[in-house]
Amino acid sequence: MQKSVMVDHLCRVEGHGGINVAIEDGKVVRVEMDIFEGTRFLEALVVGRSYNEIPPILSRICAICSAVHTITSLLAIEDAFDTKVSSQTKLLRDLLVQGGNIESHALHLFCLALPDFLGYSGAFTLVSDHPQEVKRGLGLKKLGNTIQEIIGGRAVHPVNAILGGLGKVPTRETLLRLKEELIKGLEEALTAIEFIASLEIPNFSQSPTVYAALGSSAQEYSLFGDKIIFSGGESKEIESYKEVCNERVVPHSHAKRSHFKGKPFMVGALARVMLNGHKLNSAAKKAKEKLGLDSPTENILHNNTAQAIEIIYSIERSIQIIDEIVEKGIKDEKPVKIKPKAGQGTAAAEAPRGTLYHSYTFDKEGRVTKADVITPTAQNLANIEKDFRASAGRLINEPEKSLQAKLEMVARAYDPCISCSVHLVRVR
Amino acid sequence: MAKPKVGVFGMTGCAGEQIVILNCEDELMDILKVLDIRSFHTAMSENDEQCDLDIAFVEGAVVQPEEEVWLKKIRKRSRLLIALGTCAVWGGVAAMKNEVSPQRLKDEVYGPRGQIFKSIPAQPLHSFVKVDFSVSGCPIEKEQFLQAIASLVHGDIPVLPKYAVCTECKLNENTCLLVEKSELCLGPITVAGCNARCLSYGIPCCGCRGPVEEANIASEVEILKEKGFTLGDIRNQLRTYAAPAEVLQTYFTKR
Amino acid sequence: MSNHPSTSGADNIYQPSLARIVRILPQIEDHRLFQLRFEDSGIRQSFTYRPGQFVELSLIGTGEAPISISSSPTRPEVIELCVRKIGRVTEALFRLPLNSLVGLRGPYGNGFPVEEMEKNNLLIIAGGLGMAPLRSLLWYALDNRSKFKEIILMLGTKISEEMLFKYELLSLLDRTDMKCLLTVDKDEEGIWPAQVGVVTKLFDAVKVDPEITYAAVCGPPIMYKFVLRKLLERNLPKDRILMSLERRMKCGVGKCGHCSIGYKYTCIDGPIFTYWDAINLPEMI
Amino acid sequence: MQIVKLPKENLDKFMGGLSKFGEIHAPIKKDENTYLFSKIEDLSKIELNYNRTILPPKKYFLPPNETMFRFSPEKGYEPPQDNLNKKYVLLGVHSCDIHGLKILDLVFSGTYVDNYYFTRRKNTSIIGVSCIPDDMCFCRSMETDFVEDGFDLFLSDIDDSYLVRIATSLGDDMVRANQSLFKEVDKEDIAEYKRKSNERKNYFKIDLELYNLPEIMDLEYESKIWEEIGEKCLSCGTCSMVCPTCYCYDVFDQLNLDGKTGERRRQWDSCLFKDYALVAGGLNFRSERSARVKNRYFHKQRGFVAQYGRPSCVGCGRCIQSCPAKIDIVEVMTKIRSASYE
Ligand SMILES: Cc1cc2nc3c(=O)[nH]c(=O)nc-3n(C[C@H](O)[C@H](O)[C@H](O)COP(=O)(O)OP(=O)(O)OC[C@H]3O[C@@H](n4cnc5c(N)ncnc54)[C@H](O)[C@@H]3O)c2cc1C
Ligand code: SF4
Ligand code: SF4
Ligand code: SF4
Repeated sequence: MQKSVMVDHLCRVEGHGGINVAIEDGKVVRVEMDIFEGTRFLEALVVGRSYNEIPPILSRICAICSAVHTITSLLAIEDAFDTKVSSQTKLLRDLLVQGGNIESHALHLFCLALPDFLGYSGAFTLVSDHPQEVKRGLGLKKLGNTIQEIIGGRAVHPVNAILGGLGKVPTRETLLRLKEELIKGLEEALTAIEFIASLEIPNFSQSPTVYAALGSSAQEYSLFGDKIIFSGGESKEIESYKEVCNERVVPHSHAKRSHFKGKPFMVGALARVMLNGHKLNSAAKKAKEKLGLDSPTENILHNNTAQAIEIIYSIERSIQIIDEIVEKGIKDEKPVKIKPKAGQGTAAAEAPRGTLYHSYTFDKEGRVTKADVITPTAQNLANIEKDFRASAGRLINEPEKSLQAKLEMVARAYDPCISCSVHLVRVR
Repeated sequence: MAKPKVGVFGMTGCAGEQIVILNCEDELMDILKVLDIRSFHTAMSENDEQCDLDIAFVEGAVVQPEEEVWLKKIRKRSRLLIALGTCAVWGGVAAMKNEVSPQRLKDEVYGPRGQIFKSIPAQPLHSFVKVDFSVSGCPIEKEQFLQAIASLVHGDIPVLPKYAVCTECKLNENTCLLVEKSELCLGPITVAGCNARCLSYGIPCCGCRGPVEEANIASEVEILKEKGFTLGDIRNQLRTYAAPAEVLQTYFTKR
Repeated sequence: MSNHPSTSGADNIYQPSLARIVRILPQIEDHRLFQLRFEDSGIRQSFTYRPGQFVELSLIGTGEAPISISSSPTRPEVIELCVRKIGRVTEALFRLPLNSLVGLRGPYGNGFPVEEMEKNNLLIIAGGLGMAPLRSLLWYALDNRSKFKEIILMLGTKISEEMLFKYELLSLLDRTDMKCLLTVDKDEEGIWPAQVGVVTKLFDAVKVDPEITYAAVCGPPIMYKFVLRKLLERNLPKDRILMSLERRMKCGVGKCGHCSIGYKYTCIDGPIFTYWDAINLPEMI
Repeated sequence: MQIVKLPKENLDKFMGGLSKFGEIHAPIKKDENTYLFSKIEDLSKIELNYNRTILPPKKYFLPPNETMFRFSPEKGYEPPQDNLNKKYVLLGVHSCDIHGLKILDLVFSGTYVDNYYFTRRKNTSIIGVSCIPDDMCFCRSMETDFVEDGFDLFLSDIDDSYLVRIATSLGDDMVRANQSLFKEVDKEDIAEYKRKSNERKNYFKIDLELYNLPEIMDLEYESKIWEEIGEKCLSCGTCSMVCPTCYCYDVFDQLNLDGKTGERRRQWDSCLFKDYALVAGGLNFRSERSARVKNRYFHKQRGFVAQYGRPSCVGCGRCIQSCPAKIDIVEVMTKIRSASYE
């Protein structure tokens, strides 16, 4: 008997993707996560462009992670030109990235994934029965956007984060007002956690998983780091990210697949909590305990839970950043001058969906000769297929409709951002 | 009056417009009160792919032959088709690729062994179907989108400003970056609606909303050249968001 | 600060008053005659105007548009507007059901100098929607018949189906106290009871005494060209030729600037201009 | 007119005392070469030595955009009940800008009085300040370099003091409320004032010859010069926004999401915009950019003279400073004039 499950158009993820699982004689024979988003060749297109044109263009890889794309792009350029930005700039950039993290996680958790757990077709239908939860989710999402608007100047594709610093530094009053909203938001997030904790998380997708995230020797949980760490204990320099993400082009999709030491791996909130979770403290730490992510898990559906924990972390971190800036006295500084030179620069940051790499090579006028961006979803695709295989194997006797829904749930748990993954990397 | 039946569709792009719609956190409930959303893949699973629609909002540029087919299908079932975002209105960043040979792009990206995917020059929606109304912006401005919805619900075609960003820049009393600081600002030829967002942060307008109806490209280029920018720089900046816009095409093919 | 005009108690010049659509009379395609009645009885009784004046019509949520008053002040209580569906406001008006409320303010503009025109012959020449303001003048003159000498109406359309106020005007054919000349370019079925042929021909049937005649002309731009020539050939002084002009308007009261032509505002100095004014204004026609 | 003297060391105290006459707004520095009128919380931010603000004081009387009415299908149009009646003190207004307001007064009065404008006008007191022209000022040509009325107080710099002219009883109240800060004017002060005024004449770098200009505008209506400028002009609208005497506005209904209620708003408009003279059906009386540029100048230097007896330009130099295409009204008028003498 042959059975094949197709989800033509994966909904409630950003972009266009599909799932294709073929089952023959009770065995899963083929698993494909298909991406049919059109290709835009953005990395090839920035070749020849001047360095300052790069961040806004590459921000357009993805709307939902545009803040972290922009920041990573800035960091890579500043790395190439040895630009040192002020500690205030670093903090404000961190704050912006936290805003993106809150927004993206809240959107995914409350509007895209929650309906799955509760059996709804989406937030629009969920809202009539669970208005409170959806409203709370939207409130948190808005909080993330407020940060992005204040620091980035726009919720999507930030304009204010530029090379060397910020176009306009927010005033002390603005930051303090933001802090008040964050404090309120934290309350809301903690209430939301109660609800998330009450959800039952199935474990049909459980399978051995390698996690990867940025790590550092710092004491605190962070969305930045100075090396790539793995659940097996290995670590790598950020500059050698290519060895980790040795991408392959596969015939069925516009996007490529990443492997580390021959194995697929997972990046994202769950990987971060698994690898760096011990560094969480205060409310985020408590949330981690409450949500049962204290002990290792290999169930991808826990990525949703990890996102909930990170929402709390990001709010707390944002408050901390504001306190630190305000305490030091906010300076209305102008961006540091950039002196372009020939060379290469690489940077990584933790996007909501996992580690993001930008790497550029410049000529001496500061024009790009080579650009490489590796997005988290691209890294996750191979792992998604692995989880499909495991899930389909367990669920082989389920009726097709339910199998289809559950596979979709797996794909969605990764919070895949398909416009992200359809990017272009040079293959040697 | 029955709620208008609405679909939100995305061609190729960064999904910015759909995210902006979802960013209407405070208004989402009210939007649902006035619109009957039948299709919105990014937000819901049960999508009606067949029904007639009063309004189709379409974001993104057309870059694959399949998208052309899909777009035409959407057009057929919709009374009004509204282009959302610079990609849909002008081609957007995706259309930069039209300037580079497709073979080179594929070689550079997927390597010689990589699968060659079908790809056509990125084009705005109006290259393929009739567009009843356009809301540009990269991404669109939430306020403009909400304004457009309100007008549509009222039964009118929305009106959005047609003048240039400079006007909004002045209404906000910003220091002119072009005149006072000699920066490469595209405000004079870029259509307003963002309330001079970048300028209010002291950052020059990069033209993300696409050109005004009667953009005087020649004069803008002259002004910028006088300030010391090369034609190459100016051209790059102009074509980043709106490469296929007729005014730009005409200007640059003349050179 | 001293010296400023008083604002206390003064009316808000931009404030529309609510009026109800009490009747909708379809005319030709895309043209309808709307009868409106002010909700407020005080306004209803005090509202008066001159032929040739216009109102600003507000559709709540869509906007405002200037529309000539088609009815005559001699017939108070109800105001008639003949509107062509052509843009946002006018389309929205056509969507409104009977008894809907709209906003009105006015009357604005100079209107026809009717006192001056009294004791004279009146030559009313209309084309298309140009009949809208002229209908007001026509009925004003007919209702004050004794004040005017000869009254002649000339109206031409391509086919009879395109004639605004057709039945009303046809009923004037029988009147002996005026000359009603209605022509259609073509009458294939041969049932048109009045003239057939282009409007030029109508001039053959009238005698213009330049000393005691006022001509009021309103119609599409091409019509002006030809009609003016005819009138000048008959030595009608340029300041006895009156025409109603159209410009984009936002306020109707000489503030918003849109309708300015050279050094006049169409809304307060017009919309009725003499031909002499017109040739002295740049971009006039 | 009553004249007193305010020693400069008393200026801060005087300004501080003004807040009981209304919320103080005065010029502050925005950037190296730009200033704006802004609400003053910290008196030390006030810049009385400024060349020109980006937007003229018209923004206080005809705001860049404002709500004229709120509407709903049931109640129709209701004017907003908000802060039209708030009191302001506008401090540090130049003579040309006071003339600018006097020109706007002409437009917004007449048979139809614009209440929005004049209510604000009444509630705002104006304290003028003398200035030194820069190389874009030509107020002298436009006869607006001095002003006799249209203010409550006018401060003229005479080195260590300001000579203060009191034009209204409100102005007098302001002085009385701080009587101790003021001194009598003596002969030397007057002499110094006259010397300064005379000296100021010499600072002007540009001149717009007004002599028979309206006539020349008529004669040069078909001049090629308009096309040349039309090619340069970007229709960006900047010149109209920054001009103290440009008053055109657009009106539109802005709906709320319910598609029923909302606001009628007005916003500054510009005759340089393509759809400014466009009417339904597609006829555009000024579709060419050159026709629009010409219209702006024609209206200022010819039309307004016919309507109100003076040009509607006060020589403030704002449009010269801010036009990205470097279109310069004085240059254009000079060209037009020389063309007519060729
Ligand atoms: C003095 C005067 C009398 C008029 N009398 C009549 C009449 O009796 N019947 C009739 O059908 N039409 C008349 N018009 C024309 C009528 O004003 C326009 O057709 C109408 O404004 C179109 O509005 P809209 O919103 O439907 O069109 P849109 O094209 O959507 O126009 C938007 C806005 O622009 C302005 N506008 C556009 N066209 C004109 C125009 N021609 N004149 C003035 N403002 C314009 C209005 O404010 C209008 O609301 C008259 C115009 C004037 C100036
Ligand atoms: S900064 Fe740019 S947008 Fe603003 S006025 Fe100057 S040119 Fe126009
Ligand atoms: S500021 Fe200059 S370029 Fe802009 S509209 Fe005015 S004249 Fe034209
Ligand atoms: S036209 Fe120019 S110089 Fe004259 S008042 Fe206006 S902005 Fe000032």
